[in-house]
Amino acid sequence: MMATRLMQGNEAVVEGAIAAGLKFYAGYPITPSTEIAELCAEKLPFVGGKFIQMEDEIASMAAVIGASLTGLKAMTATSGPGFSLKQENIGFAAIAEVPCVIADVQRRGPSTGMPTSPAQGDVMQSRWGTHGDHSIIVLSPSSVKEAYYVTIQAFNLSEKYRTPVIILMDEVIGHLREAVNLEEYKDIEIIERTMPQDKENYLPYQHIENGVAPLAPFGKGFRFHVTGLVHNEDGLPTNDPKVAEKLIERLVGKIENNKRDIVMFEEKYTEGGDVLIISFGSSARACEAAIENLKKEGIQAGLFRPIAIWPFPDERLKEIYPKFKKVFVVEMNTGQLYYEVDRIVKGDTYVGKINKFNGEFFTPCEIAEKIKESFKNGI
Amino acid sequence: MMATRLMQGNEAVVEGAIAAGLKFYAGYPITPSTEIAELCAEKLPFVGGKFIQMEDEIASMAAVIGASLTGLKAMTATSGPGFSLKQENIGFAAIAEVPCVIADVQRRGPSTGMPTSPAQGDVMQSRWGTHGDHSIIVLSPSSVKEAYYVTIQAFNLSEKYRTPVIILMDEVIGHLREAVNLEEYKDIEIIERTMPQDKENYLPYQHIENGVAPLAPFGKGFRFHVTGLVHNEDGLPTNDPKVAEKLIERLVGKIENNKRDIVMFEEKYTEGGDVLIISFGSSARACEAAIENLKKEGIQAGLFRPIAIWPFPDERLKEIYPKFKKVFVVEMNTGQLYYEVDRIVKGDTYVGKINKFNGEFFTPCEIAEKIKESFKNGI
Amino acid sequence: MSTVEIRLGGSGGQGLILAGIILAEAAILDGKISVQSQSYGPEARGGSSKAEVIISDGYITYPKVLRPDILLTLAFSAYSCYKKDVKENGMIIVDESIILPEEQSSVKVIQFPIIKTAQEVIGKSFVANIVSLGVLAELTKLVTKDSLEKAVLNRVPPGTEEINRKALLEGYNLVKMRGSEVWQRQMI
Amino acid sequence: MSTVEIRLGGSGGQGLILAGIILAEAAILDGKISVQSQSYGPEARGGSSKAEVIISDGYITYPKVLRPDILLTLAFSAYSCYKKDVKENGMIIVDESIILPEEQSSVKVIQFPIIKTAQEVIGKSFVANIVSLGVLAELTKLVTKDSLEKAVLNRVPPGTEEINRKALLEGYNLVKMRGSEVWQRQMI
Amino acid sequence: MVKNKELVIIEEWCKGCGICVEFCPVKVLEIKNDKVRLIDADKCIKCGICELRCPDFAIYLEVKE
Amino acid sequence: MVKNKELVIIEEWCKGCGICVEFCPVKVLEIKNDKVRLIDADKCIKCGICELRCPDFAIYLEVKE
Amino acid sequence: MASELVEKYFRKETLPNIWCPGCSNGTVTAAIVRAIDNLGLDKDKVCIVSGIGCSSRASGYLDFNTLHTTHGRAIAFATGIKFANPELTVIVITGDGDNAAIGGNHFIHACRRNIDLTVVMYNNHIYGMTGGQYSPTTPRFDRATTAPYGNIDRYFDICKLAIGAGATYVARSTAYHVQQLTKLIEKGISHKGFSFIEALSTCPTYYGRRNKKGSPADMLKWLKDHTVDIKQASKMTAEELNGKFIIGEFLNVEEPEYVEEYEKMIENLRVNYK
Amino acid sequence: MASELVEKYFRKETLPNIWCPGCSNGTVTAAIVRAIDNLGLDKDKVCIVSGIGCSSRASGYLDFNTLHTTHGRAIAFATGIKFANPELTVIVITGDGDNAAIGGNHFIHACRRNIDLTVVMYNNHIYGMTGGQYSPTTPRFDRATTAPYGNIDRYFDICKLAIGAGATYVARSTAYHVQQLTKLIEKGISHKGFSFIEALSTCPTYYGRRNKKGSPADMLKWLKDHTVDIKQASKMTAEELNGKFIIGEFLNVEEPEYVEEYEKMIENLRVNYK
Ligand SMILES: Cc1ncc(C[n+]2csc(CCOP(=O)(O)OP(=O)(O)O)c2C)c(N)n1
Ligand SMILES: Cc1ncc(C[n+]2csc(CCOP(=O)(O)OP(=O)(O)O)c2C)c(N)n1
Ligand code: SF4
Ligand code: SF4
Ligand code: SF4
Ligand code: SF4
Repeated sequence: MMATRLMQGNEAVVEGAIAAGLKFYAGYPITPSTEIAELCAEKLPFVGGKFIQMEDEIASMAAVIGASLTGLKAMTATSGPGFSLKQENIGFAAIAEVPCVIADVQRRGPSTGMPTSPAQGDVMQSRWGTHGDHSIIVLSPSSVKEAYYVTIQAFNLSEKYRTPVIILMDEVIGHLREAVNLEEYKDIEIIERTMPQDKENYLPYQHIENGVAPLAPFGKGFRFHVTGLVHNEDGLPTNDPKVAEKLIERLVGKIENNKRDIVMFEEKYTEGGDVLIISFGSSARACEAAIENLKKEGIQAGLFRPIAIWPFPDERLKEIYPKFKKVFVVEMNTGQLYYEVDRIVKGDTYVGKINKFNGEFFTPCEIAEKIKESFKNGI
Repeated sequence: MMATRLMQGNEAVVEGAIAAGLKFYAGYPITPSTEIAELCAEKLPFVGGKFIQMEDEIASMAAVIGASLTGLKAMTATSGPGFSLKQENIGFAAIAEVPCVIADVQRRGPSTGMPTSPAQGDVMQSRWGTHGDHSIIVLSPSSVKEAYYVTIQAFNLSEKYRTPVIILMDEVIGHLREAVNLEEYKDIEIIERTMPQDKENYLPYQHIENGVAPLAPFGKGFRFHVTGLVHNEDGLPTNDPKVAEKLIERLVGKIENNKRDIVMFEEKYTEGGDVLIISFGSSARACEAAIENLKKEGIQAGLFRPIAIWPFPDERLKEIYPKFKKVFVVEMNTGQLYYEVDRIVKGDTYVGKINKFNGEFFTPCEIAEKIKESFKNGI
Repeated sequence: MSTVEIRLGGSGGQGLILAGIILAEAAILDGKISVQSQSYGPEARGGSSKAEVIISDGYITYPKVLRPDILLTLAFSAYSCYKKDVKENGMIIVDESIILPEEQSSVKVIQFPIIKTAQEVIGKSFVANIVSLGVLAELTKLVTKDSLEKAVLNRVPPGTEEINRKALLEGYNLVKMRGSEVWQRQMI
Repeated sequence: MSTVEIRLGGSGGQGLILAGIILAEAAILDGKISVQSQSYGPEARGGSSKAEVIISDGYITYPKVLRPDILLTLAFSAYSCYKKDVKENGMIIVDESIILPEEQSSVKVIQFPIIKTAQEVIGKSFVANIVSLGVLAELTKLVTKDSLEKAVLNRVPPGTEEINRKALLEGYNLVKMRGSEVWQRQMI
Repeated sequence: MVKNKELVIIEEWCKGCGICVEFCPVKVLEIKNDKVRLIDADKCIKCGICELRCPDFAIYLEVKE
Repeated sequence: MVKNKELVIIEEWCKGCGICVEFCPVKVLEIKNDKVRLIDADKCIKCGICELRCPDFAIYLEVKE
Repeated sequence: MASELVEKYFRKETLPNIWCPGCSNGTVTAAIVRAIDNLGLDKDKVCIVSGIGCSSRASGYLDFNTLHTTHGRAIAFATGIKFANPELTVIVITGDGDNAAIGGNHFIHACRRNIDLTVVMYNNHIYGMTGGQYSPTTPRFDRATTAPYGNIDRYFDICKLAIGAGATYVARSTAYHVQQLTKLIEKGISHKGFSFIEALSTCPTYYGRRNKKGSPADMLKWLKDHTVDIKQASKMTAEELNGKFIIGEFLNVEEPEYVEEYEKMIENLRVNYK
Repeated sequence: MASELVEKYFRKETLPNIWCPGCSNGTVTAAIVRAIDNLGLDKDKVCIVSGIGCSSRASGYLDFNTLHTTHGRAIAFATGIKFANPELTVIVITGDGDNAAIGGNHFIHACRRNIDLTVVMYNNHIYGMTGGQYSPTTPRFDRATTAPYGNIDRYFDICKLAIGAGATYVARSTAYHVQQLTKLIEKGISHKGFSFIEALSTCPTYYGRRNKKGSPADMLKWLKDHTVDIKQASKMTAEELNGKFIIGEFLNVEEPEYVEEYEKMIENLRVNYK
């Protein structure tokens, strides 16, 4: 086999997942994520894993959580409509602190929308789609190679923080085939669940500041309770307001307070200039091309590309945006991550948005044009 | 019957809905919204309406949309877990532009959480819960009386803009009984769906700037197509990027561009002072009590209470916040509307948050204390 | 503006939530403002129950009872759970069947054989809630008897009007019988 | 850095997406960088299909083909739909079965009997995609024949190696037969 | 055999539902203050029906040492 | 009766699936350039099986005026 | 299909449809249209509701009140429509994935309620729209993109399920048996209460190709050769029936219909509470 | 229940449970525990999965690997567990609302797959947890908070549904017939494949009170008087059976089990693809 392979984005997710130790996939087909299921069906039997196609997305999410509780690394993949259906059980995984990975390969919505067309319209849903207070980790790759990397990190973060992690891809990356050399990642760290030691005093929801207790697999002699109700450290339900407060604080805090460990981003030409472009996923590549284009016109543009879009790398953004005259958020939606950027950017810096939501991918030209225009009008 | 009645918040929703012309309810029971279903089951037969208990929340939302397409005013009610399940079909109603009303009586989440305890944890979900780009109207009443009023407006806005409208209540208001005099509202305008005239040239999705075409009921000789796919003005699916762009722009625009018509808020003592409190739903009442408390301590506090929380009344907020030294967002969650306020408030004004998420209702005292403390520390 | 906060506590099935509603409705009939709320145990499967009423002559901003002026309890668990919340100069009405622990308190505690009256005098234990209302009204004059009776009759199932009216009267009587011994209070 | 954009267009079932993948893999075998993408008609139920390949010797930032240097089409609909996108000095390869409308264009258009060769010379119409690759490679030298053959053999179903190899050769031959008449271009 | 068994009531768990009272073949149980009570220990025939029927595990026969 | 019917093909709708060709009892249809074609109008017995079987409404018998 | 029928019942501007060459979705759709025509229903009073899938795209081509819903939920939407406006004839078009996988719960509850809907399930034994994953009705050991080594799931007999769930009209036919299919749909529509008609259909692209089922015409002939009419079937042994689909009417009984029951209840209230 | 069993199998610190006085949830739970004890299963290898509802709270009281999931989804979670770790004995505790209303789809698909789970459905004919709305198994004309004028929905016979969906072990008993119930659960657990045991139970609070069913003890006696054993039932006329629940074992057959089939497939691959 050649070291460098042509690989599709969806395939890279599967390869990354298997490299991270994926042993269980449950899913329900939906374009443009289906290849993830198909490749899992094909490959998992050969790595000691299991694949099951469930009756719907709700069941898929449930089966993934069940499997994870037995100690297997588990994932599912879907797209918009299925992602909406999974939300209730994603919330369950959040409060019950069950590690699992959900890939949402975005297509144009709302509703059935344009099932094979690219979009990045689930940015806010990935953060806020389930009811109630919670926090979540969402990673969004910009290339096939990064899809592989990000998938491994998704499993790592999921195990480390006992939380569902979402891979928010878009159709462009999901279906793109690129040359990838996996050798690069051969020494990447794989985080495994730690096994608790003390069966007698095991507290599966022990209060650990900004952290989590180890999670014992079902069937290994730790008999404990898992529930979506507010619960004590032993996992049993309670209505004690103090416990509730502590639990929810810990659930949110374990992610928000560990932002520095979790955030991932890439930046280019962020030493300063005329305009800072903030973009992610496939759109960021159109932006990169647009930046070259702008350079020719004498406009100095930088790129800030969050890879972990939630939690958002606000600290770093605060450091760099003051070096630019304007900020533009470029996304294939009507403006979503824009809200977060607009919130973080205080002071006089103008925050603009460049959006595309017609089912087509950005061209570098149209991005550059909009930015040029904004300078013409001297906003 | 006495003019003034003791009425429960959930009951007021039913009374308001019936006053607005509710003729169809489909639901699935869930605490703390259940009384809405129960009262609809009891009352609808007497006003020529129909009640059906469906097999789950997904089906309830579907049945409501179906019924609305036959020309009936239709609603459903639920709470967190059910609200998560309804999201996919709420998105369908959004793109297919089917008027309908969804009441979400919030309880403490995430997941099953604390099913009978109050919370306001679905603020962001109500805006962003379904996949893909869309806009939505969300109303949040602070009293039983207002629950009645807001429900009528929910139906009115829903018919006017052909969009799902969400009533975001919390358990405190849902279960509170208050003296209400409905006489006050007897002349309130009830908006009815307009019937299109021309059967031959009927375009159910005609492009109307910031508006909507009339919606013909099924069965009246207008044979048209309704789909969740991106569609032409005649309702038939298309992949034309130009049509997609126009459609999505119109879907979002009909709400965002009509903000002035939609926003509702209440303000008290907003002429200026030390601190502007922004709160909604039941929490706002604790804030009002806290303001009296603060006054005694020499702290001048004002209250800005959005009743329509989405679209958020940003224009008005921008006018008043500069008159205060600080802004505090007070909510029964870990901070959600806070994000929107923090985004809108630019410049040096400090935006703080006061949150409660232990399953208990705010006391005025604890709100006042936190504000006092912030002044002590001179933030 | 005068505002009175009342909490009724007992066990599920004693009908105290209905009593709270009736009390609030009586106040409305009197031209007052009132709000009523209740706790829903998540595990309210026949467990303990709590009803709260606020009666005022002006708008009630904060709708929940923080420190009751009056606590009425028909079960020991409710008594011991809520007694600490009662205002300094407040009052606690307790069913006679409850054996009160010896303790010092600035709060007036007064006992009546409410449940027994319902069971033995009326012959229906389920009217203990209405007897309670009678006691409360006679003792505090929070609501007029006229309004209270109307409110009771509006809410009870058809066919039970008579025994509920009787229950109310027996409640009044329990207080009257005690005569001057009882600490009376004009609440509003 | 030199970058070439190629678009292959035809109808579903002609195997042009596979051809795109093979082309991209051949480029990788040559040590180049390549990306491949395709359109998924939402209604791709046997409709038209489009595959795109970019071959470069450096990192490919923008992954989609905007203005192809080369367009190869096996169906009229694809030809008429995509021809306008081709770069000024680009090239269009069209199956001979397609009757081209008379029109002026700065773009070179060249026809080969690709489908007919597959059907009549090889006897299997499904190898038209591989014949196309042969034509493309011979004409443009975008990928080496070695790599292309390897890439083809890596991807085709076991048992069809021989006829695919033959298809490739026939593709080369179609170009060679035309000799100097053909506008040759060294792409990278 | 029957002799060395003893009827045990866990008062804390008993909800006073009256099921055991109703099913007791010798009617030796009653509800008092919302809890079950053995009226006459001697009349109890140790049949175990109360144990079988009690949904709350609040009454059972225990072997005496 | 059979005489006054005519076989009509809507070329634009025909997808060349070959179903009508296969089911035609007198084998009078063929696929040419991905579309169906009537080889010999005279041999057609106007049985209507092609109309019945065509999933795309692309072939049918029409009554001549 | 006769051009007058196409003219009358189809949105001609939407044709040709998106289905693959030889897909029998068109044939089953034609059977529905013929059934409607035979019954002489008023187009304005017919409502077609479909889910998501190749088959479910049929609603867009038909000139009635048409609703193309979300995946699996067509019956729930249709329940809302029928309950809200009983004068509409509501026909649901769905696929084996749409109805038997994600939509199973709405299906069994509509059976149970016996609400007056007619559900026609196009069973092509595969998820066509998403490119050939196995469905609950993919035969065991057949291949699909998510069953690359053969499907281990047990076959879901949806007629049996419908009966178990309480449907009052249950029948099966195929895209080959066009006349029978038309007749059964007609009877289903006429039936008061919940009717279920399974139409075995063919997906030459994804099911056929992968499982080497030959040409579209071959697949239709396969349907002919692998079906037995219920009358005949009763005379055959289990062995003889092995590998065959039974077609015909399985159940046709009268039971209280949901919407009528609700109306009766309201009538009762009017009498008793006035 | 014997104190040794309580000691051994319950999390005693969680008792008394939250159920109402006289609720038979405790009795059905005890039957499950006795069945497990009779079979001598290793507590560490037993996993109890439940949904949401009064009945579903049982999982919290039991000292096994326990999982209290979301409403209606217990079987889907359990499928993940069993498929991921076949050495666990997975028992699902669910209610008539949890399993037959919102959870219906997962139920029928587990039946169809014949995955080795044992599902015990506590059927109290009402939604208890939410305060007494009608469920799919509320008898017709009975009252519930959402059926104030009597329920018009047809009764959902979940055993019949299970059979229609392909379950391989199906049985019914009641909270009155404790020994029989225990035995049937025992057999269900032992059965390889999907087992369904319906346990008719009683909700004196919401179903009983509103429908004037008397005391908790009366309701248990009602179960005694309104059930007929399947053996006896076969000798009775439809008329005699009217208004009675048949109890006993309805189905007990061997069919390929899902997890084993998957393992067979993997084994095959190992042989053929190595
Ligand atoms: C919630 C949701 N999940 C998944 C999908 C993707 N999807 C579209 S159609 C389909 C299956 C269609 O199968 P079937 O109903 O058998 O119809 P066919 O295409 O075979 O006619 C799936 C899984 C979707 N659109 N929505
Ligand atoms: C998604 C969702 N919908 C609704 C509910 C509310 N809910 C909780 S339990 C329940 C019904 C329980 O009925 P059943 O399963 O029969 O159990 P029981 O309480 O009667 O034992 C409902 C509707 C919920 N928790 N989640
Ligand atoms: S059956 Fe159990 S809970 Fe009920 S009264 Fe007897 S001991 Fe108490
Ligand atoms: S059956 Fe129809 S679509 Fe197929 S070849 Fe014949 S006319 Fe064309
Ligand atoms: S994929 Fe299959 S079902 Fe879908 S249109 Fe093509 S042949 Fe028909
Ligand atoms: S409500 Fe009914 S089912 Fe729930 S615990 Fe009480 S008696 Fe049992």
